[in-house]
Formats: sequence, C-alpha cells, structure tokens
Amino acid sequence: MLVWSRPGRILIWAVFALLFGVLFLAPLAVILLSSLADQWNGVLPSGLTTEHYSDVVQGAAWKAVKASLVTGFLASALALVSGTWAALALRIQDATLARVLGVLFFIPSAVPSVSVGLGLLVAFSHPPLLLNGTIAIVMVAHFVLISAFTFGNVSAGLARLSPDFEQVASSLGARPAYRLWHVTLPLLTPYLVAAFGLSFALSMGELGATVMVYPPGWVTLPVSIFSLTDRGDVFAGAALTMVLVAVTLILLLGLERVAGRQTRS
Amino acid sequence: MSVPAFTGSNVMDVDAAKIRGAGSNVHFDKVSVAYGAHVVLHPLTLDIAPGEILAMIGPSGSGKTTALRAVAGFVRPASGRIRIGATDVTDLPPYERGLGMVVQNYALFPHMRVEDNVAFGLRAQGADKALIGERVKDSLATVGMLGFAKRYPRELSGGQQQRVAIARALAVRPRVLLLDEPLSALDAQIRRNMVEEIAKLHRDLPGLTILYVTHDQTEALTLADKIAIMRDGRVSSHGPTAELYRRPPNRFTAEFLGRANLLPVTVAEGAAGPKGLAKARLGNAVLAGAARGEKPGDKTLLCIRPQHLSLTGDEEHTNRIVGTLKEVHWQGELTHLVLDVDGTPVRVSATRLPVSLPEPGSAMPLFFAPGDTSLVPEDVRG
Amino acid sequence: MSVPAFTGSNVMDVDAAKIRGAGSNVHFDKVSVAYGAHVVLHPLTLDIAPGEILAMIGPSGSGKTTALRAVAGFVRPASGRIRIGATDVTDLPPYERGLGMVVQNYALFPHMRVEDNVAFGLRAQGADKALIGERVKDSLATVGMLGFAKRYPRELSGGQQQRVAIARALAVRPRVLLLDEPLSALDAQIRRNMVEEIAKLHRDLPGLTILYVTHDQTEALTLADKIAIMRDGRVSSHGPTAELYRRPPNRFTAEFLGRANLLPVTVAEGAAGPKGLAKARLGNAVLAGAARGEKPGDKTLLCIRPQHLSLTGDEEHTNRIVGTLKEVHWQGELTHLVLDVDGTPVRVSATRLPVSLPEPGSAMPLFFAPGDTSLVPEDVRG
Amino acid sequence: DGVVTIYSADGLHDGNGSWYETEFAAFTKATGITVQYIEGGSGGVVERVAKEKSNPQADVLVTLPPFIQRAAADGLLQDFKPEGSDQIDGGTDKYRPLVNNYMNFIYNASVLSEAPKSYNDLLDPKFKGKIQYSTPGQAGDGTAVMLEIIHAFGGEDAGFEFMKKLQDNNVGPSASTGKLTALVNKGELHVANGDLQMNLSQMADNPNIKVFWPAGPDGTRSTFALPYEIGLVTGAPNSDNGKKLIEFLLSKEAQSTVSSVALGLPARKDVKPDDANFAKAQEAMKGVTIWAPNWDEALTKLPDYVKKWNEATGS
Amino acid sequence: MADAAVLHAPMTRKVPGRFWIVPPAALLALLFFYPLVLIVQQAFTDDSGMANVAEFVRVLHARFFLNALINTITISVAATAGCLIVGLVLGLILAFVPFPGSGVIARLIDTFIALPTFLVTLAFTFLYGSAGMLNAGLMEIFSLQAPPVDFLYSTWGVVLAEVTVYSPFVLRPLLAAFSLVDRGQIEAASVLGARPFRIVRQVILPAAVPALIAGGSLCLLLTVNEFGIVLFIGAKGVITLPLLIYSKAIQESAYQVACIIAVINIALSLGLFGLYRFAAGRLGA
Ligand SMILES: Nc1ncnc2c1ncn2[C@@H]1O[C@H](COP(=O)(O)OP(=O)(O)OP(=O)(O)O)[C@@H](O)[C@H]1O
Ligand SMILES: Nc1ncnc2c1ncn2[C@@H]1O[C@H](COP(=O)(O)OP(=O)(O)OP(=O)(O)O)[C@@H](O)[C@H]1O
Ligand SMILES: [Mg+2]
Ligand SMILES: [Mg+2]
Repeated sequence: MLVWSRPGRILIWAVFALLFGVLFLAPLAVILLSSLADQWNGVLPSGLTTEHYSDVVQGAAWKAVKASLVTGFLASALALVSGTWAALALRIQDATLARVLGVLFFIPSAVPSVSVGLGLLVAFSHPPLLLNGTIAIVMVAHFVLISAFTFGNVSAGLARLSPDFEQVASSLGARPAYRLWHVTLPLLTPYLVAAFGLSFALSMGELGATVMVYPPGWVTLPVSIFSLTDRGDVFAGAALTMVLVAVTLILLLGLERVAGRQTRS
Repeated sequence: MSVPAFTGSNVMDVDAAKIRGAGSNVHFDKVSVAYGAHVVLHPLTLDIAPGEILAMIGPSGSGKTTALRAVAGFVRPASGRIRIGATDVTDLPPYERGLGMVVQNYALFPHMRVEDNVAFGLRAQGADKALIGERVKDSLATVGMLGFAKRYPRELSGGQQQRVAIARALAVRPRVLLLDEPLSALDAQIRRNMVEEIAKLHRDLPGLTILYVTHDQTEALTLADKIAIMRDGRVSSHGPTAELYRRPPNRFTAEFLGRANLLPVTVAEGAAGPKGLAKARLGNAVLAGAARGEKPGDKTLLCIRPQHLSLTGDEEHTNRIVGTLKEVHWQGELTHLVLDVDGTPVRVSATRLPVSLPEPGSAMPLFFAPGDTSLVPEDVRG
Repeated sequence: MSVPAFTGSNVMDVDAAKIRGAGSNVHFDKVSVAYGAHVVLHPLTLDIAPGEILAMIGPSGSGKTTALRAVAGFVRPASGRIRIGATDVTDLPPYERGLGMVVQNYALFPHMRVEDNVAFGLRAQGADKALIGERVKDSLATVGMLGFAKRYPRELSGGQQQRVAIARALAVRPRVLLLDEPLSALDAQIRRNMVEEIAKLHRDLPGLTILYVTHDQTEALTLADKIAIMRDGRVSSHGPTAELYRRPPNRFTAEFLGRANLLPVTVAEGAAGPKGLAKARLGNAVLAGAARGEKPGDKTLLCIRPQHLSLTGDEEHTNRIVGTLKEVHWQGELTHLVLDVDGTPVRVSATRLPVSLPEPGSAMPLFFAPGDTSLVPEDVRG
Repeated sequence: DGVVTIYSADGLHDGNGSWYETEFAAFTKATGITVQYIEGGSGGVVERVAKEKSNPQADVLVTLPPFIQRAAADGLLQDFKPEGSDQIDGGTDKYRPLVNNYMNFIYNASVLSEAPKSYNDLLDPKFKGKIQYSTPGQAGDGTAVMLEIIHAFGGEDAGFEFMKKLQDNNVGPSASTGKLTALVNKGELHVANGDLQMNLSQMADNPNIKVFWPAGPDGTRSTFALPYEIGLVTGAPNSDNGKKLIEFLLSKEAQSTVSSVALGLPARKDVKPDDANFAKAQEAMKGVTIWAPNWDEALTKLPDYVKKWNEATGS
Repeated sequence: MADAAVLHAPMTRKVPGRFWIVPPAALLALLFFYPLVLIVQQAFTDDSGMANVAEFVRVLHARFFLNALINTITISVAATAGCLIVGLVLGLILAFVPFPGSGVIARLIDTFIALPTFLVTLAFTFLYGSAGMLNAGLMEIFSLQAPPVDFLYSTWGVVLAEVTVYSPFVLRPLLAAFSLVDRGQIEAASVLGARPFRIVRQVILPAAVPALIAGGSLCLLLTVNEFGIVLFIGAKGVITLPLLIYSKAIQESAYQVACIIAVINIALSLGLFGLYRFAAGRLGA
C-alpha cells in the first residue's frame, strides 16, 4: 500500500530478498547443507550424505532433545507463573514501589549468562540449598535468564487490557480470585502464550550458563552442539543444529495455533 | 449488520415480571472524589428514587463517570457516604454491592459464549446450576437474544452486543443498573434504535433503578425520568426531564439540554407569582415569558426552543419578534431556519415550511407562545 | 471540549476566493473492483460535476469506501477508467492525483503540530517556504482555526480536528475533495455542527467538487447536491437530493433516505401523465398519490414521510387515514407518534402536539397532502 | 550397583564407539556401576569441581596439564594409588597419566606441498591470517604451544620475541583447539596447533590435515608429553566407585585399546600396542625429541607467562 | 505496566493484595539476587576472604580490561544500530509492501531467536571465511590468489552475526506496532502528494518509535552480554567483557577478577540501557 507501482514493488522485494537471503536464509541453508555434507573444502560440498544424521540419532541426540525440551518447558513455565504473578501483583502496589520493583524484575536480563552460571554454582553448592549436580540448577539458570523477558511481555499485555472487563466482572459479584481466573487470565492468554514462546525459544538456545551447571545425563542440545563443533566435528554439529531448529520451529508453530485459537474464541 | 428491534412478542413470551426487582434508591450523601490533589467531584448530594431512570449528562470531564464509578465501588470517595437502599455501601467492595453495569463497548468477555457471559455473575456468586440456566434464559429472552446463546461476542452486531451486556447485568437481579455511555461507540442510526430498546426494557422492568451516564442530550431526553446536569464536578441542575427542559434553571442547562434560542432581554414588569408571566423588552418588542421572580430592570435571557417558534401567529402565539432570514437548512425530517434577531442568531425548526418562504436577507416575523418560554439567568462563571 | 461554530467573520477575514479552485469533474467509466474473486463494485458509471457535492450513501459493505478509494488510487479497478477533469488517473499513483481527502478519525499526524499537519502536503510536493506559510495561514483561516496553529492534534476537540483535517486537504488546492465518513466517529451533537460547517465551507468554496461517503442519510440530505445510493456494489439510485427524497424510485431508496411510512396499496385509477396523481386503495380509504405510471390493480407502496402527516386536515391535506395510537416518544425538538394503520406501523413526527392528545390505544385520524406522497414499487430482490 | 561421576576434559568421548564409551560400558558390565559423564574444556571441568568444592558431585577428574596440577594444588584431588601404578611413569599420588599424548602442529596438506620446516618459516607473510593457535592460559594446547616455543628458543625472552612476530600472521585467540582442525582441513587456515591423539582421530573426517613439528633455531624438532591425567576428587560422593573406575581405566585390558580406539598412547609401560594407529604415531614422531616440562614450576610461572604473552602479542 | 498501576491507583482501599508481590519477589531474590550479591561480594574480596578493593582498581586500569570494555561497547552499539536498521527495513517491507508468503517469512525469522548464537558464527565461517563459499567462489571466478572478502574475524564479523541473531527482537515489536499504524494516515499522506520515503519518515516512523525503543533496548542488553558468538569467532580484537569473564573464571581460575568484570558488565548493561532509554525518551517516545 506504500509503493504503488509494480516495478517499485519488485525493487523493494529484491532488497528484501537480498537482506533476508544474506542475513537469515544463507546461514540456515549453509548449516543445512553442511549437515548433509560429505566433505566441504571447495565452494560446495564434495558430496551429500545423511550419515551425520544417523550418527547423531545413534548418539545421545534424543536424550539431548529431551533435556532441552524438559528444561525449556519447566523453566518457561516457572518464569511464566512468576512473571505473571509479579505483573499482576505489581498492579496493586503504589506507583513508586511498582516502578522500583518493575526495574528489579528486569535486572536479570542485564547479567551475562556466564556470570549467572558461575554465580548459581557458587551460591547453591552450599547448604542449605544444594542444587549443584541436579537438574534443578539448570532450570534455575534458565529461569533466571528468561524471567525478565516473560515479566516484560506479560506486563505489556496487562497494560493493554481494558480495565472495563475486570470492573464489569466485579460489579457482577466476582471476587478477586474468581475474576482473576475467569476473566483476567483468559484475556491475557495471547500474551501468556507469546511470553512462553519467547522464553522457550531463548531457553532452547542457552549455552553460556548451561555449560557451567549441567548435571550428568542432562546435556542440552546447545551443549552437545557446542562440544561437537568444539572438537571440530562441524558436520555432526550442523546435523544436531537442524534437529534443534526443527524442534523449536514445531513448538513455536504449535504454540501459535494455541494462541490463535485462544484469540479467536 | 441489521439490528432487529425488540418485538413486543419477544418480551411477552417470558414472564418479565420474574426479573422485576423491588428496586432500590441510590443516595449520594456529600460524596467527593479526588485524584491526588485534583478534586473531580465536589461534595455531591443526589437521590435516585427506586425505579427511576436518572440520566447524568454533562460535557466531557465533568465527573459523570467518576460519580458512577463511585456507586460501583471502583473509586473511593474522599468524603461522604453512598447508600443503596438501606445499605451503606461506601466501604463494600464492588462485588458485594449487588449492581449491574453496562459500559461503553460493553466489555463482553470475548472468550465466553453469550450464555456464559450472561451466566458469569451468577456463577461468580456460586448460584446453583438450575437457577443459572433459568435466569440465563429469562434474561436473554428479556432482551430478545435467546436465539444467540451459543454465539461468541465477536459474532454479534453492536446492537446485539449491547443487549447481551444488558442481559448479563440483569441476570444477577441487580438492585441498580449502571450504564456508562453504553451507546457512545455506535453510529447515530443504531444509537437511535438502542435508545428505544432501553426505554422498552424499562417499561418491562419498571422497578429497576437506572443510573444512565451520557453526554448526549437526546438520549437523556428520550429515556430519563430525571436528569442531573454535571459541570466541572458539580451538579449544575437536577430535576424531572420535561421540567428541566421547559424551564431550565440556568443558561448552561438551557443550552446543554436541547437547542435553545437565548434572547437577552430587560425585564419590564415582574410577574405576580414566581410562575406567572413577566414582561420583558427586546429592542422595541415587548415579550411575555414565564417568570422566575425577576424584578423590573433585571437583565436576563428569554429562552425559546427552535421548535416553538412559529412562522404564523395565532391566539396562542402572541409573542412576536422580527428577524432577518440568514440560512435555510433542509434535512429531510426537519428544516432549520437561521435568523438574525437584533444581533442574536435565532434558530427555527419546522417540519413543514409555508409555500412561499422569503428570500434570505429579508425580514420575517416569528411568533411564539409565552407559555413555551422561560426566563433564564445568565450564568455567573467562577 | 466546546466546539465553536465557524463565525461568519472568520470566513470573511481571509480572501476565501484564493482557495476557490476551478473544480474538476470526476468520472467513473464502468469501473469495477474485485478482491480476489469477490466483486465488490460492479461496473459503475457515474459522473460528479465540477463544484458538485455528491453524497454516496448505502449500508455497510455496499462498496462506498471502495468507490472512493478507487478515485484516490488505493485500489486498482479490475476494469474501467477513472477520469478527474481531463486526466485519466486510472494508472496514476495517489500522490500524483491532486486530491484532498478527509477520513474517519481524520488521521491527523499525531506527532505534528496543527500547522505542520496543514503544511504536510505542500512540503511533500516541494513547495517553497513562503508559499507554504501563506497557504497554511489561508487554509487555517478558512476553517477558523488560525489560533490553534501551534497545538498538537490531541489538544483539540473532535470538531477542531476535523477542521484541521479539512484545512490540510485544502492546503494543496485539490481539484476534488474526498470525504470518507468524516463524522462517523463523532457523537450526534458534534456531528450536527460539523455537517453545518462542511456546508458553510462549500458555500465559501463553491468550485470544489466533493465526494462524500457516509451511511448517515441526514448528512447526505443536509449536504449533497446529488446523492448516489449504493447497494451490494451497485448504484441503486442516483439523482438530485430533493428529487430523490421526494420521489424515491424504489423501496430501498425510500427507506434508506430519511424515514418513510410505506403503506401497501392497490392502484384504483391510474394517472393521466406519469407525474399526475393516481388513486389507490388502502382498506376502505381511497388515497391520492404521485404516480409513476401504475395501472389499476397494481399492488404498490404509498410513501409518506413522518413529518408530512398532520393531525388536522385542511384544504391541502386531503388524504385521510385512521390509525390506533401506540406510542408517543418525546425527544425535545421532535415528538414521534407511532400508530398502527391496518397492521402497518406508521410514524408521525411533529414539533408541537395538540393540547389534547388521545390516550394510547385510541383511534386517531391522520391527514396528508397528495403532493407529499409518491408511489413506490416494492423491491424485487435478486 | 551405584554410580560414579567423572568430569573430563573433552577428547576421549568423540563420536560413536569412542574409547570412553566402550570402556564405560565394559566397566558397567563388569561392576554394575553406572558411569555418569560430564565433559567440558580442560580448565572448565577443574573450575566446576572447584566451585562445587563444598558439595562435590564428581568422583573422578580427567584433564590436561597444567590444569590437573592446579586442581591438585587447590586440594581438589585426594591421594590414591591404584593397582598397577608402578607400571605408569609420571604423575603423583593425586593424579597420574591416563592416555599419553603430545603437542603438535597441523597443516593443510592439499594447500601446502610440504610442512613448514621451522618456526621461523611460520613468519613468512604468505601465512598472514592463515595461522592460528589456541590461546595460552585458556586452552591447554595453547599453553603447550607457549611452553614448547620457550623451550625451542631456549628461553623466555627469545620465545616471546618469536611469538610477538608470529602475531602478525596469527588470526587471533581461540579458546578451543579442536575447532581449528576443521578450519585447517577446509583451507580456512593453513597451520594450527593440536595434539596428536585428537588430530589422529580427526583425520578420518578431515582428510586434508597432517601433523608436523617445526624445528627450533637450533634445528631440533621437539615436543613434550601432554597426557590426559586422572585423579580422584576430594570428598568424592562415591569414592570407592571412583577408585574402581580409575583402576579399571588404568588396567591392562583398557590400556591396550587406547591406541586402536582413542588413537592415543597407552600410559602403561607394559602395554605395547601393535596396531596400525600406533605405528602411524610412532612413524610420525620419528626424529622428534621428547622433553619433560616441570609442570609444578610451569604452574607457578604460568600467570607470569600469560601476562608476558598478552604483552608480547598485544592481546 | 506503569499505566496499569495508574489505572488502578484510585482503588486505594488498603487491599491485603499488596503482599501478593512477596512470593515472586522472594523467588527472584533467592534464585537471582542472592547469587548476584555473592558475585558482588566476591568482587571485593580476595581469595583469602579479606576485603580488597585494590584488585578492583587494578582491573579497572588493566589494558586487557579496557580493550574488552571498548570492544564490548563498540560491538553492542554497532550491532544494536544494525539490528534497528535491518529490523526496520524488513519490518517496513513485511508490513507495508507484503508479498505472498510474507507471514511465513516473518515466522521463520522469529525462529532465529531460538538458535544458539554461536551457530550463526559457524555458518558464517562456511559463508564468509577465507575458504568459505563466497571467497572460494570469487577466487575461482576471478582466479584471485588471496581471498577478497575478509571481515569475519574482525569486529564486523561479530557485529554481522549479532545483527542476524538479534534483529528478530526488533522486528517482532515493530511488526506489532506497524499493524497498529492508522492506515488512514498513510493514505491521507499519499493523497497529499507524499511519496513512500516521506511517508515512512514522517508518518510511520514516529508511530513506531516506542517499538523501536523497546526492541533496541532489548538488543542492547543482549549484545552487551553476548557470549557464544564472540567465543566462537575468537579473533583478536573482539574480546568482550563476557568472554573475559569466561576466560578469567574458567581458564585462568581468577574468580575474583571474573566477578569484578561481571559487576562492571552489569553496570555497563544497565548504564547503556538507561542512556538509550533517556536518549530515546528525548527523541519523543
Ligand atoms: N485515574 C484518573 N486519574 C486522574 N484524573 C482522572 C482519572 N480519571 C478521571 N480523571 C479526571 O477526572 C475528571 C472527571 O473525569 P470523568 O471520567 O468522571 O469525566 P466524564 O464526565 O465521565 O467525562 P467523559 O464524558 O469524557 O467520559 C476529568 O478531569 C479527568 O481528567
Ligand atoms: N481488502 C479487502 N479484501 C477483501 N474484501 C474487502 C476488502 N475491503 C473491503 N472488502 C469488501 O468489499 C465490500 C465493500 O466494502 P466497502 O468498504 O467499500 O464498504 P462500505 O460501503 O464502505 O461499508 P462501510 O459503511 O461499512 O464502510 C465489503 O463486502 C467488504 O467486505
Ligand atoms: Mg465518562
Ligand atoms: Mg466504508
């Protein structure tokens, strides 16, 4: 609607194709290609093979997928609950306190992941809370790293929610808890789903902190990918990356459908 | 998006009496509201009788919504008490006040079907299933929406949504129904139908007390038993609708409630009683107007509504003024003439015009009945 | 948020003639528009004369906006050509068409001051500074908003925003002004003022061609020289405003353009010429109505406007029907009576009622002049 | 019954059928003890054990010098003398070699017709942006490069002088040595550092690489042992299982597969492999002098070295 | 969230609800602020547990630290600017010059949020490395001796990788904001004679400023703290603070130094973030 002439539109699309191709498509395609590459020492791979996939699948790929999914789900769920809870509770604080607390809930996003990992390891290798060597510490690390994003998303949704709905609900005799459960939360659902999707995606790609804290048998996908590529096994790493991309994409699309259904109804 | 009107039969089908409550009065006792240091409602005392429709009108920002929200319990008065029926509700949370409320845009819960929207209040209050089912049916029938129970709000037209919002408010058998500009999101045509529907609803449920907030005077005139006109957080005037329209107590009321021609006059001769006719002078003309206790020599305003100005005199239309015809606006149902009378623009509205209307620019006499006028004091602004 | 009306002096202060353009005609030549396979405008041929106000009205979804957007260049016709003046603009981008446009909500640029909003078009076209300054002043003066040049849109009332939107459109000296429901976001009161202001504007700039899209018939009746009534992507009727109102060519037009009472009658006696009076039968009554070439025995509709029904007969009001009074709605300026005439609801609107009105439920005669009627064929729906 | 947790520097768990994988499986089969495995960089695993000191999770630690020495110095390892330790040279009671290994360089044999002869050859401008070695102080192999150069040039000053010159050709720091192999194989780099065990095992996937040892100014080619060392963690939660695992990995049976499976050199003197891999390694190292650094001294000097290296290279 | 607070401010009934903030706040305090406090404490305590500010001062003056600080700022500012530009261009096209399939493309770009960041670097080596597809291709076609494209192991390589990874964070809120732009304004502007570029500059952009700010601040935070990309590119001259924390803590076992740098890194994140919000606020958000 902005560009009226057809040649103009085609030119614009060409710009888009170029940017998108260079920045997004090419890297993804190259990872895909190398996951299928036999040897790649010229412009193009010397041959194609699915061997890397079968290697990866025979290896601990499924365990890694599971570890990543479980971690992502639990950490995102915890972040969602706590972020939503915090955003809701902040509404009934007075303005100054709400602002200060709002900033505090935001600070975790300003801390480098390596520091989060080390900090957690130091803090929770001591009694009374011994978390090191457990799966919980991975969840905690992911939770800390994504909590600010969840909180931000939910707060934004809440600010956009017309107060009319809640007021009408109370005028009809709905007590706060009933109102929360039957009106506020359902209306927030699209934002909750979006927040969950974002934190899940972030969690799926987390490396810096996970590497420091993961317990035995709980190697997430990024950690396995990193250890493969770090030992020079680039092609297997690429194959595992494609698994990561596929899993995440499927999940995000699934979530979107849930959200779509929610907003439609 | 056609908006079928309530048909009489729809309403008759169910026993509307089931929904007729006893009706409660609403009493504002020196209620004031402030946001921080900003006082938006100055101590307000007002009583709405059981079964009465009080329309609260006034310009934007005059505190109408605030007053309504105080009744609902969403704002806490800085001082004063609010009573509904015999109960002092000032300290009750909204969900214990037993009200029904319909807001602009209706705020139907988009994730619930019509029937679940209507059932919401009862479920929230823990009513039992059978009762809920029955009440949902009754309430939807009352507003003629029984056939739409399974739909989602987005599948309804604006008018239908309004009816569902009303049904939702009625289902809890509220003592008082609060309406906050329920029509302001609609366009003029649908709005007209909606006003008629609310009027019909109140005829069916005469016991229901309604506080209706709007800034549209037509809605207020059509619906209300009484009108309170708000201005800058104060009640500028309050009284029975026709009374307020016919004898506005001040200029603001005269101009806000319907169109008014206000002619600056000098009282020549006071009236016997406060309701008699006084004589007033406008240029050379001497006009009779309904008095309010003016004394000779007082400068005041003679208020005459456009539709009360006639182009022909008769035994009733004894007041006569002469103006210069400026403009003629034909609008179908009404034709408006605008004249200049001694520098004051005067508007005449008529359904039919005489066959020969003078050319714009010519002088033209206008006639009106003294009984249709009232003398209105000029506002003293603070 | 009071909305001062344009005062005469404001308009006179500046040389409004400066803004008077030559005016161009707009010609739709078999223009059709489709979204995918869905045809929303069937080949449309229509001409708007230079300096004419054409109101395009019709129900929601009938294709009004689409037609206007085709003129503006936002939708590309599937077939047909559009000409503005001598230029075929069908293939020109919007920014080369030399139009002015005002849309619903006005779409003022919220981050620019009023003067920058008005200057926008000229700056976009690279006009030089001095000219821009002068034009901005002229345009703002034309709409009486000179004093608000430094404000932001959010600091203006709805009415003031509209005037700025119009000034912005006028500043580029458009050949044609396109208005797409410019008033639909306003409430009834402000809307009334706005309509009058547009009328005044056109009196000051008589050369300006205006295409005015609305679904409000009052606006159309007040403003337009000609009206095109759209229905389902087709022009249902098109003609001079008063003509279309007085003698609607079909039921749809009669009902859409103003309120109409449509009585089902049987023609008893045809008229001499197509414009004479025919005699028609409604129950026992024999009524005279403006004919359209009906033959005896034809079933047709007698159209009579609510304001043309009188409660008293005289030499002019010779048609007489009797109905049962059902409802009386007092609305201030107008009072509406609803009667039942042989099963058809009939509405009467009057500025004044006789002192003694019968009780609802009683029979009541109504009188009307044959010259105010017209016979209208029932629509044949496809 | 029971579990044992081993934290190990990466390198012995690559690919399917790796040495760790087969030996762990055999260990579980023999003892019923499940092996839990965590891997990381050679410094990373030590740091993790250090941070977990108050609540140790690891039983066995495997890493390279000088990090194993650091772990021992920080009290992270406890004394343990496994059965057969008399057959193993080097190490202390806190740790001892598990798989022997040597630092080396690799080059891309499809681009370069022959290996660079000497360190000074690497200063040739044609190698600009084509050489990379992992960062001393960060990667164990990188530290080894630094030590080797100091040794080859006969002293700190000459060594750092050379590294300063080499910096013109060096791409930059790399925390990982392993990923350089892929870059050399691809031709992205022409020369990089590595270690014998890793490079040999990577050759199947990276056919273009060859190992070499450049000569110092005096013409001798030298290298030193860079073994994977194994130790028992202080406060190990399953100390007994840990001991069993160490003994199992150092047993003759396990050691005899080191060469064929891990492509490393067995730590035990009484294991004499005769497989092709071993022969290949022996062949490659022909003519290379092997010297033994004093790791304890190296550890104390390391911060100073790293600082000097940073100064010399401007990193 | 401030809006919500204001809307509800009048309900000053002393609701017991004020304490509802305690559980999430306590959770965050335990899981995040407690470790953070330990880090801060460690930054000012030497290995023997004595309070020690000298080390802090020493780090502040160290060249490796200053280099990393400058690198971090350069990279994050450049990458954020890049993300804003790329996000803006892509967003404008997706929203206002859509083409069949643009929805799917937008979604595909979203998934980049989920990629471990170092993978983009990996892909970049294959693409732009001196033996990558681009260079190998160019060298073959023009029979060049040396690879013509050489930016991967520089600041620009890191910036490009970060732009790829983080521009979706700008694109997302921008697309949301664009969908709310009043189409009437765009049409009014074009009828008035404004060409697309002017419309973008004067009509669309002002409306998208809040989204740009939101996306930009997110990018800024993420790029200051980016670790995987820098670790993997590992070129001289691109050592940033997070990488320094990693190497100090892990490789050099200098935990106090790592904590000191972490504290400075956090301060830098918040400082840049605050500065950006302030500047953006000035610009009219
Ligand atoms: N939450 C609030 N904080 C501060 N001031 C407020 C708040 N809500 C309303 N006000 C102010 O209180 C005054 C009265 O507002 P109120 O909403 O009652 O007006 P209203 O008569 O309903 O107007 P409208 O016709 O525009 O709805 C206004 O000046 C408004 O700015
Ligand atoms: N972008 C579009 N894609 C598909 N169909 C469209 C689009 N825009 C409009 N339509 C359809 O075209 C028809 C005519 O729409 P148009 O907007 O012209 O109606 P209108 O007469 O202006 O109605 P309204 O009074 O509601 O504004 C409608 O059926 C509408 O659903
Ligand atoms: Mg209000
Ligand atoms: Mg339209």
